[in-house]
Amino acid sequence: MTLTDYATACLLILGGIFFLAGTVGLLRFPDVYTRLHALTKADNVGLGFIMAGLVLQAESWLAAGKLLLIWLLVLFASASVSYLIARRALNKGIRIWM
Amino acid sequence: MSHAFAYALVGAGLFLLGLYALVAYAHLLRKILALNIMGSGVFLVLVALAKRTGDAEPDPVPHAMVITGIVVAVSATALALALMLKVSGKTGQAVLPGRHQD
Amino acid sequence: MEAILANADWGVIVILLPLTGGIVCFLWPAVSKTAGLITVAAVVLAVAGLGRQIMEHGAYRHTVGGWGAPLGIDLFADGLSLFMLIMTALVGLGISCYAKSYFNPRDAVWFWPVWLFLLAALNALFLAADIFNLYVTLELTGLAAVTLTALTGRIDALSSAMRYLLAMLAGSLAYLLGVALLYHDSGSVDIATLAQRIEPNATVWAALGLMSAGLALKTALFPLSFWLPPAHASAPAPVSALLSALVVKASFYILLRLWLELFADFAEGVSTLLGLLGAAAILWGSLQALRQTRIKLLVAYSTVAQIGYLFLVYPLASASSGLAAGIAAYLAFSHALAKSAMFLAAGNLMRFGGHDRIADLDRAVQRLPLTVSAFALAGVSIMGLPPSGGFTGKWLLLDAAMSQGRWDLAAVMIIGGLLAAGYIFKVLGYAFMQAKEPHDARAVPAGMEWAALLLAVGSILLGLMASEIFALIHPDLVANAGGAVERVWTA
Amino acid sequence: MIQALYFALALFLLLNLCAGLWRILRGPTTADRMLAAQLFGTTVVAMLLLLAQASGNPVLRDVALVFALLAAVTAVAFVQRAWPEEKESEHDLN
Amino acid sequence: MDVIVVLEWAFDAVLGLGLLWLAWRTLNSPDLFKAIVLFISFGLLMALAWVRLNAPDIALAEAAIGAGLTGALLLAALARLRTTTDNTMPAQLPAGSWFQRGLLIVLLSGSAAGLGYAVWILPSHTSGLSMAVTANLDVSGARNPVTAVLLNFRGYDTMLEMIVLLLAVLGIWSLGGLPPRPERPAVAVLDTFSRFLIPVFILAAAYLLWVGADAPGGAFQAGSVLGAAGVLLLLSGWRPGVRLMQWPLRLALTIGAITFIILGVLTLLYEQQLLAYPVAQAGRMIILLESLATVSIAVTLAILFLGESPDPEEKK
Repeated sequence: MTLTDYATACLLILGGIFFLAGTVGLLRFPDVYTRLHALTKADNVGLGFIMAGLVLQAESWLAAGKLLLIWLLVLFASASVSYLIARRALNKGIRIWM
Repeated sequence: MSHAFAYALVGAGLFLLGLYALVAYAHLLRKILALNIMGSGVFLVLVALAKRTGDAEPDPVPHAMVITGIVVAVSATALALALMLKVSGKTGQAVLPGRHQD
Repeated sequence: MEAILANADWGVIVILLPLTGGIVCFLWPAVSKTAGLITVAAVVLAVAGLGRQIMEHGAYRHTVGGWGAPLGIDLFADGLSLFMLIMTALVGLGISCYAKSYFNPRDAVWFWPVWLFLLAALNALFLAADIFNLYVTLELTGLAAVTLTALTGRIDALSSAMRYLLAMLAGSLAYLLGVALLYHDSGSVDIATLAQRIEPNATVWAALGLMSAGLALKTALFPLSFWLPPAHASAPAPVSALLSALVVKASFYILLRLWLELFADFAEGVSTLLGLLGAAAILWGSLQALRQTRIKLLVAYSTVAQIGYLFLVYPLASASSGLAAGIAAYLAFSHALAKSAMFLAAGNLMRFGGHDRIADLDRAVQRLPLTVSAFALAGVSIMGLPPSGGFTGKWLLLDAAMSQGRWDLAAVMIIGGLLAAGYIFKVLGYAFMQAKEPHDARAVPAGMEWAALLLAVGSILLGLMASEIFALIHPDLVANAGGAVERVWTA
Repeated sequence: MIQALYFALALFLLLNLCAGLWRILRGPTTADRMLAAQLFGTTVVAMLLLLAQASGNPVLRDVALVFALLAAVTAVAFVQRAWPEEKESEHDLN
Repeated sequence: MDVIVVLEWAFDAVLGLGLLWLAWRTLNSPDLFKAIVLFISFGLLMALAWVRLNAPDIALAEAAIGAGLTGALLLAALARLRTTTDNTMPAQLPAGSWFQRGLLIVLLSGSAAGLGYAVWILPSHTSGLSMAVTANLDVSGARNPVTAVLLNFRGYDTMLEMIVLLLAVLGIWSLGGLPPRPERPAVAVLDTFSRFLIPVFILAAAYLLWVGADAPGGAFQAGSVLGAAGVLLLLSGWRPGVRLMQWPLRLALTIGAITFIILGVLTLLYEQQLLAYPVAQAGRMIILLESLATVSIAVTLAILFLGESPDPEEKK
């Protein structure tokens, strides 16, 4: 278990924790908007940590680049989709939890 | 090796689950979902049993069959959905008329 | 020129021609009617060419892609498939001539490409020697048939097309699961290779059960025939003729082919069950037909009954499966000719009276002599009166039943014939009488009447020329249990 | 050892996904159900990358790429097409 | 390391049970929208199952079609369904009496036992046709065995599949006008989102098509990804110009099938066998077939999502 393996292990576990946080947030939060927040948190940071861990293990620059591209795509997609859902939810009258 | 048999049994289970729902429920959208699940079950059986080649590469022939099967299934689903919309457009209900009398 | 014609690869041409025709009709809607007719005529000639080759050199085998049986796909045509190809071509030609003047321009644009793809699918199905390829052609036939059924856009057509599509997809998936089990049991999907490697174990029994159930559902065998009458009755007349005469026979042909080459020697239980269901279909279908008040529903239930006759072949085939296949093919051909003539005649009567209620046909005999005589001639063949093709087929079946001492099946056949006479004469009776409120007659194009009459005369001629036709489906030409055929000629 | 961690994490994410299913079942508003489906898309991308590393098969990264691309299409279809017109029923506003 | 074996077994167990449980919940959940979302999640788990069964080609196809298209199709259909049906009929109404359903359950569990036993007694180690495929792989013109089987060994099946796709489009167009679609004003973010993402889709599809000869990928996967791009375009309000909708669209729909037929006729004339590619040009022919098939599949899947016939004259 070299140094990079340890680093990868830590990053992966951190990513896992954030995914757990996202799911717990999804289950526990009271209304759509807060769940949206929890969900994007899981996407961006959780996946980001897992990506960082795997980039260390990647066998070539091409693979590392592909991992980064995947992460950017997920970031871009989840940001736009959360905005769209929130906007539609708001003008459909789902009240914000006070 | 028995991974293959586990997934094959899951596939057979999906096929029978879908068959039950296809016959038991009246709503057309549910029947279409049931057909999709039956299709996934059959494809799972095909591919799972192709993995009985030990650690060598699995048998590519069922894989080719399943790829064409997936594309055919989605086009049949699209036709079924269009037909369902026409039926519900004309009769006001997404259910096969006369299904309940007989 | 003669040499090129002699050894041209007719089997492949019979499939590619309607495919190209269908694509041309789709790309060029304006020219679809003429292109459709030319293609169907060309297919008839191609089938004739294939027929001549098979008669001279024996069974036809074409290895697609040059890879050979287990890896690649083979096209194979013996006497049985040639017989079915001739049936499809001739009945298809008659129906195409009828459809030329039946459809309004907006429906014709969709009818012709889909009908040509259906013709290509049927030809590919009768030539296929690979069970997964049979699944693909079944799917193609089913989708085309459903599209044609829903062509009129009326409520009953749409809902029966929906029920037909669901039944068709479920049947195909059951068949595909059977293919999966057979492939994973013996490592090949080619029928000839399977025939050598199969030995009766639980997997093959499960596959046999699944495939028979799926194909019985698609052939509308009695308990699974809930979808056929509404679909065949509500479709436009030429389409219901196509469905009853050809599409239903396709899945029957596959079941016969599989039973003939793979499951014949260890499937006694299944054959008695199929025979039982066939007998029940004859009785139930004929009784239902008697109760109908609309011609098209009556003729559709008559299809359910006549399919029962086809399934009687299984229990009686213990003597020699080659002969049994010949009888089944002959019965299928005579039913195809007679039933398509009936549906076309029913279409004429609907065009003439604006409805197809049997009670008020209103002197149809005086005003539509050709159509009613076509219906009558077709009725003769359905009832099985000499000299029609139906009579010869049923007589051979009756003879086989009596020689094997199956008095129960013989009795069912005779009762079926009487009931058939019942519902045919019911329609003909009303055709002579005057309806309660007489209505003016709308003109029926001559081409449509002559198409119906020619098909009906064909079913009678089939009976008269029985001996030459049987030379085609001679036992030594039909692939028997071992998958071997005495005279094989590899293209 | 690191191989075991990949599989352990993949299993953990799969259990995460199953837990998220509960939100689909209970989710009062249709938006909640769609959210859960969106989270599953990302979780599957993460699992695919872990399995790619665990089984040493780089092709799974292409699968993850396609998933990342397509996760949004279903959600957009939901937003643009499938959101029912009528006001969300009363129990949605908890 | 037996830890890995245990973890793999745990993963497969959770995945298998998850699939069965999701399928059961999808089929009898009272609310149809919940059923569709559960079905979309079922598609995601199926993609994982394909990955576990070492079938990356199918995982790609399932990802592109399951995540991209089937979900969007079902959601669009549900939206249109709501505009036509008065939801008096509860979606949960089973057909037939409880006795019939009880009989059905008994029958199905019996056949489940039979089917399970039939699968269980299959030989545990067999290679099926993989030996024959690897033996002929270098002659087939493609190094990826699945592409070789799809385009060369069983190319005839694929030709008929292209016709099946064409028939589905013909079926939908012949049905004529579908009930009106709830049209939403396009959102600014959605425009920038799709405008940025479409080039990435096209790039990914080109990559999948090119890599298909040697690694998992190929016509069906690339076509599905492009089809999903088309769906995204249609969702963000883009409609093809009317002039484009006449014969150019029909040509695009049939280009795949036409190439198959032309190649079939050529090989029939020169090699005496249908679709028997000469070894030298086999690779080039497969690439040609794949790229044109990708175009047809993509346009077909997008048109399937669009629904009604784009031709201006409407059916009754």
